[in-house]
Amino acid sequence: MGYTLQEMMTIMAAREIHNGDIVFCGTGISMVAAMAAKHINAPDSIIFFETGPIDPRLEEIPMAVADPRVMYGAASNGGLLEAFATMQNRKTGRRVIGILGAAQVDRYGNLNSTCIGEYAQPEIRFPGSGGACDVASFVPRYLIFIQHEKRKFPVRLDYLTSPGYLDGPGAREREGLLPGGPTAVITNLGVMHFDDDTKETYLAFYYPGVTPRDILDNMEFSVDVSRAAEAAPPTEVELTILRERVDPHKLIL
Amino acid sequence: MGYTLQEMMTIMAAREIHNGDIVFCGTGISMVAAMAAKHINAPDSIIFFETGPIDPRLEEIPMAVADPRVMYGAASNGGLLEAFATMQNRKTGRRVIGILGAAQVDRYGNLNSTCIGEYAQPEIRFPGSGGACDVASFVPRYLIFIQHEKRKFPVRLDYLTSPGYLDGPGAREREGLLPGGPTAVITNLGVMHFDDDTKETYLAFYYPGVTPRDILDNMEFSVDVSRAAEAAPPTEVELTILRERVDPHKLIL
Amino acid sequence: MYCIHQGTGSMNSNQDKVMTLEEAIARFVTDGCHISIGGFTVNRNPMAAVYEIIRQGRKNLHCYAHSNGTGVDELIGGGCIARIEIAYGGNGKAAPTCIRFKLAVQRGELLVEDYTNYQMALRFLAGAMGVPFLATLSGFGTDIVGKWGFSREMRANHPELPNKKLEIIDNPFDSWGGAAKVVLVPAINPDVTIVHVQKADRHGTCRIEGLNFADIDQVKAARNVIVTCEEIVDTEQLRDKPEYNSIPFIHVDAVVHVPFGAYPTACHNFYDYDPIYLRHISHFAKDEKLYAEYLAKFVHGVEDHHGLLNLVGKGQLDIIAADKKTGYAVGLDRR
Amino acid sequence: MYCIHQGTGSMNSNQDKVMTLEEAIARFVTDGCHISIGGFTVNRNPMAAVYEIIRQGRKNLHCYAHSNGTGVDELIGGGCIARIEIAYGGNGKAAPTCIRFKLAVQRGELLVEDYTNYQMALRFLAGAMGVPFLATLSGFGTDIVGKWGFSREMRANHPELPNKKLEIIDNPFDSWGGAAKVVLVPAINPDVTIVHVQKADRHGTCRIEGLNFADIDQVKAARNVIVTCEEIVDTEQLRDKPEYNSIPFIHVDAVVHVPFGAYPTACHNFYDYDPIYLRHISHFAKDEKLYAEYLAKFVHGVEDHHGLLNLVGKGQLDIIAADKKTGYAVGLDRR
Repeated sequence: MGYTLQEMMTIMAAREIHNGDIVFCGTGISMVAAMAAKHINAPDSIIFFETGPIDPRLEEIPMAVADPRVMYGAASNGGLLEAFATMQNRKTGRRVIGILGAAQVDRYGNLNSTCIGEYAQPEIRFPGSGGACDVASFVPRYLIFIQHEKRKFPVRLDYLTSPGYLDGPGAREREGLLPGGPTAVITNLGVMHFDDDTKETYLAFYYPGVTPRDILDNMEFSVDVSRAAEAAPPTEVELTILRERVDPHKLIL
Repeated sequence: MGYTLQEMMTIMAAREIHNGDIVFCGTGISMVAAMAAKHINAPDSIIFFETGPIDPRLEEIPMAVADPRVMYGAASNGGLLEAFATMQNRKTGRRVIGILGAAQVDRYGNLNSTCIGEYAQPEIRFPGSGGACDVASFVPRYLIFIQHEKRKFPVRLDYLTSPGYLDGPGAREREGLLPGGPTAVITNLGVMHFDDDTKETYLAFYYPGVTPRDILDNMEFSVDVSRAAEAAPPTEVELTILRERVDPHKLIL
Repeated sequence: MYCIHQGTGSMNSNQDKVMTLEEAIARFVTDGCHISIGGFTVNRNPMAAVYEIIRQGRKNLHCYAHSNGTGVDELIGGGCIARIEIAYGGNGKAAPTCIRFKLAVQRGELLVEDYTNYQMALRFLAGAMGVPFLATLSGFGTDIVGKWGFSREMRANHPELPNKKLEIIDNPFDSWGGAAKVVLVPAINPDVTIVHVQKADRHGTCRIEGLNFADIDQVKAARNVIVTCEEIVDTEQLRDKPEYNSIPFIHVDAVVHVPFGAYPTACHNFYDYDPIYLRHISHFAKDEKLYAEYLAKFVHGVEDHHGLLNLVGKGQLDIIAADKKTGYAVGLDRR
Repeated sequence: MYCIHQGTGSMNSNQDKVMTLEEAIARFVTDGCHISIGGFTVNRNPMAAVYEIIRQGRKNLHCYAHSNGTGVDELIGGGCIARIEIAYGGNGKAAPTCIRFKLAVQRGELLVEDYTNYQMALRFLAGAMGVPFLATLSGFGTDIVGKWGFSREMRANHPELPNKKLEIIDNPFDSWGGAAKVVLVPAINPDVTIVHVQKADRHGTCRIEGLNFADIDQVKAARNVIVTCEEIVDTEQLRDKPEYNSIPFIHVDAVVHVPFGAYPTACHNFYDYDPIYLRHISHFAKDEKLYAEYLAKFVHGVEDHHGLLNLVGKGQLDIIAADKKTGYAVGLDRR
């Protein structure tokens, strides 16, 4: 069964979600990944959005976190305050896995979704943090979704919007952040994890048909590829659920 | 038409409430006064309670601020946070008049509702602040209801639970309190106001049949009685409304 | 001492958390643990749970209360509470000052730390939000700031307590917001919070009718949560209007079905408070011997809450039944 | 510059606050004033009010936004906004970065101060509560803390702005709550907040259906409040279930009846967002000339919101009508 790199990327993220996780979702592909996990490998995971709904039914795929489709059949519909308090809260927050996108990611998993160039009058302005900085600050683990392109993996971010491991081991604690940080950078070419000691990204998986070289060629900084293995391709079951139940109208994938 | 001193006291308080005021109410006689004002002289006043309801219908007199009778027909039913934020809020709070009771009041209108004797193991323990300290801290004007007895008007409070004018002019501002303070001490014998310059109580009204001497005899500290006048007795209309519409079953009065 | 029983798998949307009250109390309320209960004076106190705690003989509890009148006073009377942080120990007409609270404090049997109602509500909110403190403008100039029930020394020896009762700081934003200073009050995260609600599903999603008091934050601030409810309803019924639900299931560890679970306090739309029974408690509470008899007969002398309701009798419960329109017992004799 | 029109007598429970949108905007939204609007990206933005503000030619507004996508981007495109404090300038599929926002920032035509969504929500909450700041644990280690859009000098010259973007302080309660430090964010008190709700009564009590986003605190923080609504309903209807009401009338100054007042964004239980019209805006927004034509025809070229709806056509409005059960247009083509 053939598949696209976007589909592969989505399935790789879904596989990182465990049963019982509370999944914080943004718009687009992260929503598809969370919904795929719930349908495939983590039926008891709970999806929630920064806009406030907890465990909505999601009979149609929402196109934004404020889509009315996130409101239907939820356990509760609050607002932003309730959503972020759920993450900052020590009981519920410790069970949350976030999925974040960004315009840039550095070797420590720090994210830029604000701007390229000078902050005051940038060359390119992006939407800004939204809830991303909050999620990255509060929850014990989060996934980063990003397309593998050189300019998206810079040596130095133009603006640090959301904290990864900052400048390395111990930095989060020093700055005052709760324990946590990114656990994987999932791209259209492979998956990077973070070294326990250095907190730097290393290549964990490359997708079938992609080489570690292809990946390094698409980054400004280089990463350790010695631990890399080829990822298992999506199974037929995974693809079928993704295509038929999660995003049947190809709204996102 | 005859009347009791409790009725007189209630009507004196009701007369202090203006149309359009938002009235913060405690239990007991303060609730009767607020309801009387709404029925008599301030039909557009809005009653609310620290438990959260705004403008409830109050078809029966509540016996506590958590009585289910405060919930019926309100504009909104929140909780404690909403109630106190309404007072601390600069738009709505500035329109609030509070009505507070206490075990002791001093010459500056400071209140004790916590204890007599040593704090750690008091001779007499009272309920404590509840929302009284919050009200006294947040709102621009409040009334104090208290029975005229010597021990209730001490030179020095055993515990300062709720701030009046503290130790005199400028003290509220120095401590960090919002502009405001008590405007009247209403007892079963008369009404005291606060001098604009000294912030000390002075006798403004004594009730028909009561002399300023009677009042001084029932206080530990003395107050200026030179400005005192006899209060107008409750009118027939006031008494009829109080007895027939506000507290027909004599639950409180 | 910390007593943490982190609810296992309380996050699963399909986990059935229904259990007996006996089991829930045995599991989540242990000697010395830090507890808070929902409700306010004569309304929606989790009384069935309170009486079960007394029956199970819990001791040395550290209690966080705003104005949870009836429930807290019975816990004190039942000998369960050693320390209390509280805003108001009064209970309406039945007890202008809660009687067992008053006696315990006057005898030096109960260590008290006083706050205001708003401060206690903010402390629960801070715990629910996961921040160490919140700010308010109340307390300035009062003995609530200056007199501490728990000394600095005691606090230093008790890591489960904040190091300070509260703190006043200068406004770091100058006079922004019209305030030169603020009072900071520390977060509360009880080991267990118990609330009584009208409706819950088997997973713990709750709908509170009428005022919520501080229940929602008390729940969200807690490490473990027991919900007692008048009705267990279908999940679908609650999810039809998610915006009317007060608590999502992710915060809840135990769901217990206890009709009249707030009795003798009120439960909006179900029943009113029982003025006769509240007076009856007050009558016994004033005297040691009488109160011991009362506990023996009405708390220890019954198997469970149903046993108490049988003693009270159906006739009295019918009298306090809530009117459909107003939510309370219209015309109830409350003298 | 402060522009305060303290609502006169907005506290009266029987005051009729219903007025036309034209009047409400003319009265409460003045050049240079500080404004916030409700809703979130493609949902419940007060679009009728936004377009009326553009039509009335308001300039130099200072805007407070979390993620109020469509409405804020149109206000920017309409030339109304000079400064913005914002968490997110994106709008779902139609505009991953809001197009007019992006262009204005890149051209240096719009002064921006960036916060997070939670920080903005907390800032409105602080304003609603009447405290100068609230605390959070997000922002540490990021440029949100270090890079300020509004300099200290500018802030010193503008008393209507806090003296600092934010402030990090050591936790005065040691490590209580598991935090060594906290980020304090200053309160917002807009001159005017505009929200669109499903139901309001003539006095301003509102019931929001579905998510409330940050609307409630945006309203309570404001000096003046305009509510636009799908339906004006009887006061009795709302007071039947006070716990389901979102905003009591005491905070509201103007009530305006505007069916489809959130169009082209969604209004839960009434209509979905219009994917075609949102794409249509995005198409025009990318080019100066096209956008000028768009404004001329679809904003300035119509008398009022009803005029816009006429241009859109009943057929399209029928397509986005909400399904009764789910609250959105089931099966709507959203590609």
